[in-house]
Amino acid sequence: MAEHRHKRSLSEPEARVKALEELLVGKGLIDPATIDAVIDYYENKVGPRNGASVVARAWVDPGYKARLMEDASAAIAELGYSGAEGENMIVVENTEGVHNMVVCTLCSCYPWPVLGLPPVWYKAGPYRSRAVIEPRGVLEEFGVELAGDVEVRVWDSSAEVRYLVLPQQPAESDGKSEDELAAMVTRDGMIGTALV
Amino acid sequence: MAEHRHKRSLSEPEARVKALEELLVGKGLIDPATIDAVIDYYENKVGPRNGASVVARAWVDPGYKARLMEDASAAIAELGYSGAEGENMIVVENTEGVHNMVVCTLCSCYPWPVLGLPPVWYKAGPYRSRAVIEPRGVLEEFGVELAGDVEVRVWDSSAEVRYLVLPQQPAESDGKSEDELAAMVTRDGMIGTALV
Amino acid sequence: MNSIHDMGGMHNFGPVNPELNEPIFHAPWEKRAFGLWLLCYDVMNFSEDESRGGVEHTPPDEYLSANYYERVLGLLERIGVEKGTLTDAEIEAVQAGTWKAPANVTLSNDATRPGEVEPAMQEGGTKYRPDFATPALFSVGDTIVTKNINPVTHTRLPRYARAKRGEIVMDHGPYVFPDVNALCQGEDPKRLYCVRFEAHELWGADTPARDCVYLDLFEPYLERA
Amino acid sequence: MNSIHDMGGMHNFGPVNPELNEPIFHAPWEKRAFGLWLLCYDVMNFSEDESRGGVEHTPPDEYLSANYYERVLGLLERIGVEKGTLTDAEIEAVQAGTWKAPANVTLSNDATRPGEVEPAMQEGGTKYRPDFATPALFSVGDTIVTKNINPVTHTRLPRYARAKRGEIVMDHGPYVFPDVNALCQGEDPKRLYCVRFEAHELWGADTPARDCVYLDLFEPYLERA
Repeated sequence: MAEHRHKRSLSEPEARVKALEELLVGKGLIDPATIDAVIDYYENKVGPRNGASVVARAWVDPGYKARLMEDASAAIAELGYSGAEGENMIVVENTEGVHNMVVCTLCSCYPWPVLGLPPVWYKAGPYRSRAVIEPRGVLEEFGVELAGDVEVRVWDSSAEVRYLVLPQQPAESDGKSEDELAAMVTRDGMIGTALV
Repeated sequence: MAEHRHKRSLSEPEARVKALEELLVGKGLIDPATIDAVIDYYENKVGPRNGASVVARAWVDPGYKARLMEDASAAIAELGYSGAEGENMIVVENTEGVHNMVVCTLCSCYPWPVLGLPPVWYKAGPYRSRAVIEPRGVLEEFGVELAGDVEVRVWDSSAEVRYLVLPQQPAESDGKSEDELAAMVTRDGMIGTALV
Repeated sequence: MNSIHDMGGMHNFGPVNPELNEPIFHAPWEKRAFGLWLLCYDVMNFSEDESRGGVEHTPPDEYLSANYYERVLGLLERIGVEKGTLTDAEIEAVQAGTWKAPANVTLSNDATRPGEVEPAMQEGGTKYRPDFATPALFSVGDTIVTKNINPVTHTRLPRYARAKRGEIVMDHGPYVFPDVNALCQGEDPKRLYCVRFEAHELWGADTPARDCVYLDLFEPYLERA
Repeated sequence: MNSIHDMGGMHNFGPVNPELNEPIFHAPWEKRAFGLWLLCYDVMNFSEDESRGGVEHTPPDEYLSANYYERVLGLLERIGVEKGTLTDAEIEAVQAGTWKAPANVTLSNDATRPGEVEPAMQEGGTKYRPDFATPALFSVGDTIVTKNINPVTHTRLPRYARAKRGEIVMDHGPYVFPDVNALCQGEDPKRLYCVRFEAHELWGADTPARDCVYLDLFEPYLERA
């Protein structure tokens, strides 16, 4: 667009973020060590392993699964996961006849306490634009081919309630331990762009 | 978007256009003097003065105006204007109660034989996005304030039929010659973003 | 195709900012791109509908960051390769300065000569096809509803006017149908109507009651209300 | 706001291209931007709804050319000035290397300490407001039609789901209403429903009959069908 709107000339993001931090620290508003702590929390303490342990527990413990489907936030908190960007959770279960898939078309809402921060593709145009209008095409790109009689449910996630997909337990996993099951569960399986 | 799609690395447009011309001329497909002739035609032989003479004629000659409203393409051809991107014309008339304004939201269709090539703003996002949803806001930016009881008709122009606005003749122009009237008519008046 | 070219009704693009005393072209390369474009319709053998469909394929980020003539350049590079007039290798070679024009080439007999430009432009090429007149499904005054279609290919039914009620105000007769012609599947002429939509139908109850939008829409886009 | 952030149903963005072994952050500056963002909610005193509304104001060309954390940076620069935490002059000065921090500044007592991060993140901040329960206008199983609204301000009713019929499948109870809260006009809690839309209602008859989209929508977006 040949627009001539007044806007701040954008220097490189490195310089801009450094400038912002220098200002806010220099004014005594932010402790840089607290920035480190935020980064550490989301790099090292939350991530899809949290969600995987929820899924594995649901697979091995029918009582837990019932509580998870009834009140996901409380059942997830039982395992110690809770908080920002996942205060109000709902779990949707894949079955023989139903495949669930989560997107946020308007921004990139995602259940941080159980999945950590979303991958770049979840936040980018291709996935956000296409998941609601051609979910099967997107799933094919992820290697997921569903029979025509499977109902695809796309959850265009809002900010208020966050969705986690409970994948179907693979038949060949019978008899594995909860830890072994958790290791089989992928992040994409809990977004709904993989089967497990 | 952090996309990693394969696409041609875009050198500067000057280099790209030079490369394209070199290839097509080198293959004997295009005569560079013909490119000059195309540019000359649209820089010097068509433009809003054509449309202005149509408007002025309609103001002074009721018979011409009647033909223009009935079959604009034929009436415009009477004055010698015709051809590419204006083969099928319709003229819409502003009145006390109706203001017309032309846009092409999908690309930038425009009546070349009577107005020449469109200005950058006609082809750019702000006008194309806003003209249909907030025409009065756009008109205000052009300095046109309409009474609330005036009906604003926005013509989202297709490729097939091109629209020209016939502005109301200003009251103070009575008695002027056809040439003087034509000199009063602006390009924006014939797009509908000015009153005359 | 629901790409970024379908801008009607979007917000946040900022003010229109018309340029005072705007030149027809803003750089010499824009002139060359424009001239090449008009001549390439014949040289590369594509239609205006293919041209529009091709520009719509510009990736959205590039569409917004490029100016009009940059989008045209991208179109000519893509369509030139698709049509076999050029190859990617040739484009890369000439941009790298290593392309050698074939020896002893003379100007093709088919190439437009300078003196042919003005008559050709004044002649134009209407897309009106009166011989294909079929009985009109709709009449002036009819209320119609536009279909909710979302083709991945070229269409002239913008998103904001889908599944909306309007009134037929003109019957333009049969025209080349861009949705099919852009795919090189023939002209397939269809009747074109001018349809009036009230602003409150398009944008909701908050919009001025007296405002409206007119759109020329092809018969296959429409259903009886 | 109908800006480019409202991407649902657009074409032409290309393949999803997931990255193998994707790192959580792709550059050190992304980490700093992320950490600053979370802390600035308190420091600059804005809500998540304001944050989302603010990112939506990114000009469309910039929205598409920037990555996620660049958009966050743009938000913090704009909202920091709007809220009075920073000035444009300060940002320019510090970027030019000419800004001098005020002497004798010590860390504010209000500033979050490193040890407070983990408890705060685990606590979070729900937008559920059970005390604001009003009688529900709709019940599970009801058919509704979404309104055709086109506000220039923040809304969570995407364009593709306007003026469409759906079925209420869950009643989540009252939540902070983003359309009002993003404007700093209070929380104004409204009942939030999960609505199921059949794909053929959203995209037309050509789409697979068994597919559907679920959206959480606030009561003011809905009307009885």
